Amino acid sequence: MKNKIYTLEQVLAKIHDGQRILFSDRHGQLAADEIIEGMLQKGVKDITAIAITSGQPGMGLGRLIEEKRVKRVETTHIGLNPATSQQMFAGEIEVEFIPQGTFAERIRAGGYGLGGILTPTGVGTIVEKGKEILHLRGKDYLLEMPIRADIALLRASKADKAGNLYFRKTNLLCQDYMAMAADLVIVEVEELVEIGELDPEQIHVPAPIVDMLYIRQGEKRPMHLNWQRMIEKIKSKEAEKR
Amino acid sequence: MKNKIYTLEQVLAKIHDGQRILFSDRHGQLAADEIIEGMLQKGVKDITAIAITSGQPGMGLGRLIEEKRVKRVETTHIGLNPATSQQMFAGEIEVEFIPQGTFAERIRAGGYGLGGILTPTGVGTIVEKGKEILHLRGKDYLLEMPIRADIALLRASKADKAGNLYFRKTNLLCQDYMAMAADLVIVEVEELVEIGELDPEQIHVPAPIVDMLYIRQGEKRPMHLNWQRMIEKIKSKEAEKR
Amino acid sequence: MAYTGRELIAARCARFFKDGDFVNLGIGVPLMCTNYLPEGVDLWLEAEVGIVGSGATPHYTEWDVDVADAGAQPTSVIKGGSIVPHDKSFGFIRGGHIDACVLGTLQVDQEGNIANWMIPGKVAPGMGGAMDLCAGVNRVIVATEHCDKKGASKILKKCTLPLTGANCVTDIVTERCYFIVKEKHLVLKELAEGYTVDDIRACTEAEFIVDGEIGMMR
Amino acid sequence: MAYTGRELIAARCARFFKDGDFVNLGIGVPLMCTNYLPEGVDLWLEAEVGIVGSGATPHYTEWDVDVADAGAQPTSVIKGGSIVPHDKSFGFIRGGHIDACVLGTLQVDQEGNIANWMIPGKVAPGMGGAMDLCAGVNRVIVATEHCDKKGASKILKKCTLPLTGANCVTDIVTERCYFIVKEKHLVLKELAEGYTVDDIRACTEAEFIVDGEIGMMR
Repeated sequence: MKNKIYTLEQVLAKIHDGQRILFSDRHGQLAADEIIEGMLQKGVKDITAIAITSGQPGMGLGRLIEEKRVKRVETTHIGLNPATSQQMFAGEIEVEFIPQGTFAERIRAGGYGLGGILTPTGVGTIVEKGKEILHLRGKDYLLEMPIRADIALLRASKADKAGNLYFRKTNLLCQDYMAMAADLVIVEVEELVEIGELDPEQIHVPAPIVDMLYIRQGEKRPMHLNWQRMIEKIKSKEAEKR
Repeated sequence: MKNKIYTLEQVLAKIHDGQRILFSDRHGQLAADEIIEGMLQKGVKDITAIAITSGQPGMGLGRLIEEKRVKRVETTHIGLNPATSQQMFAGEIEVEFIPQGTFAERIRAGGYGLGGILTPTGVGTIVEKGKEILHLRGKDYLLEMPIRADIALLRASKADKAGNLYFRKTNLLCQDYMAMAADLVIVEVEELVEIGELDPEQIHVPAPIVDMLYIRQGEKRPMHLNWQRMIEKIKSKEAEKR
Repeated sequence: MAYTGRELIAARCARFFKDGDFVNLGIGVPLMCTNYLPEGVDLWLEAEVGIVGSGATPHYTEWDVDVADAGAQPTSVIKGGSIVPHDKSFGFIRGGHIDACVLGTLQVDQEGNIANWMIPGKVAPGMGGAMDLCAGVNRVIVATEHCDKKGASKILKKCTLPLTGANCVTDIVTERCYFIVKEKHLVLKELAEGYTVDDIRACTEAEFIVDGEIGMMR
Repeated sequence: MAYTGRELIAARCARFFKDGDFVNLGIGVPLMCTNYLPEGVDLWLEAEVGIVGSGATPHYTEWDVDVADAGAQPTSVIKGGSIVPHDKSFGFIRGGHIDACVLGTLQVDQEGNIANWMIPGKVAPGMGGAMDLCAGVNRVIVATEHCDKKGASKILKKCTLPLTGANCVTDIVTERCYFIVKEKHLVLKELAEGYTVDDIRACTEAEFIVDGEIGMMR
């Protein structure tokens, strides 16, 4: 059977300046953090990042944006990462805002071989600018185009050695459809298991879709940085009360 | 909490002549058999059946077709039910053949509020007849319209009392997206469990989407009729050998 | 006890719901609705990350790093809740499966337009899932303070900010009154204690009519 | 041992695959390919009901009523296999994730058209998933007997039956030879033992060229 487990160096050898990359990142959480750290070290730049949000300070995609490695973001929300707004208003980064349901459908369409989808979302707003509007059965719909990328950079809760992926609870988010929409699927894995350990019904992304597994070297499931900060605040408040 | 468990009579009171009904049926398997039996008894007719295939003799949707209760079928395959072909060639039943991937996307679009989808499937074949063709990025796509129904008539492996549904292994098939595309979702349930017994990650159709649960009175998971016939054949062959 | 201010808004909105409704509540006042639900009314709260049946924020010792809400905050799933794929959670929204949503806003107008996602050149966090809610949910309830911090009406003849949704708002609830949107005009349905129709005219840029009895907001 | 007939077709098709390929094999000769895979080549077989990694048909005492294939026959899932939603299984197909499919046919032509789903007025079972395979899979291999039961060529200048897919076939494997489809014409690449180019011309309606060495089919 094909080996799919690679070192950080082998993974980084596939990531280049100017690529379009789908990030699993949700406000800096769920990101392939060790690979992103590697990208920073390697000096990868001029990335087009496609992600549901643009990270948080010091977290996930946010780090690449803070270091100005990203030239364009296709996203639904940048509110938690001030660096994105600053660079956007300064004309240093291009931002395409996409309604979140449309974001999901466009990437899914890209991965599922659809030529586009018709959605009512955004009709009558600036989102419709430059898009074809079809009037069908008494209602207006925007024709939205598929999104694809060179790489999908994901973060799985578990993977087996064949490459089957499982994402625990809300870690699934966009990762199942992102895996379908990239030429190369690279996954940072929290826990590697033997083939057969994942229930066939539990697998979100089947092995043949996955190209490269990189096993996290650091803590498997660390507390999110922003939650650590919240916990410190709560504790200090509790201490004041006493 | 809302009660969602109903008797066969209460369920049948919602099913009327001339309705559009999504059937979970796959070649007669996975059907809401006891409710279908009830429909036959009640005399429901002029149904438009939407199903991946049109049943088998004596099985599932096949029974409604054999009894001429169906005026139109929207499906991908009728090959295992001779009654459908016979009625089609005799002009007694209308059949719309839909490529299977398009079948899935059209029903999903109906349930997910999309106005339509663009697919390469069927371009250059008779499937494109009467449909708009869009030429995008160097490729032709058919504009395919959403499918919706009055009722989705499903068959779940398990349901909890709130209405959450779980479909075991290949019983899922079309049932998750069919549940989204009907005004009324009626489910024949093999096994009823308490709220909290289903793993949140295991639920295929969440409770608020489901309207009526009917608990099977007969055997929960009977051997399929066509498999019973196969087993008899195998056994008699084995007997011959001895 | 008579509610006032934000409490009154949340309490009034809570009365729109019936048992078993599938709803999406924005952060802030909208989410406060759950504190004022009538006896016997349980809701299914949708979180766009894929949770059906969002629960309360647990104590920090019980946070699960794999259970976060759309704002990347710790959350929980109620007993009987489920976690579905992200594209399906927007299928619920766009497909009309959500009975109602409650949104805060910057501006809302008498045509049912709502603008709550950006101020050009100043603030542009992105629309997240708000445009889908506006486009797909049958009942879009705006829960907002009647005026902005400078005292200007947030309920306008015509929104001046970029829209989040066009002709989609069905109900507007403020701490002063409750309007419904009826074919491009507002109808005043209820007044908060201490307010008269003239008071509302004085603080509302939008035009509205009175049609039938005016109730007491509670 | 030299293969002949259907065995030869299946064995030749099996040699197209490399380890780890994700493939869809039609029933009959296509599915026979799995018996002829070279050492070290394991495939992921897709069944459109949502199985990734279809296995062998179990003994009847081990049939699981909840594990059926697209034809409603008992089947199994290999170790490491998975069961995905139905719409995703067609996402694999239409989205170009399947490396190759092997299809039987009624007719195939020199333009890469294939017709295998109906004979007007006679047989019309429906296209099932075949049109999606033709539209979405990069390599569409037709595995067919060279001639029909009456001895007429199944490899035509132009299909006369309703098409399943247009300009999609990449390879044609019969018990007599192997063609590739190259911009609307056929190129003869291999001959089965005992056949000459003239033999093939005599039993083939389609036009084909010879371009380079002709190999021995095995």
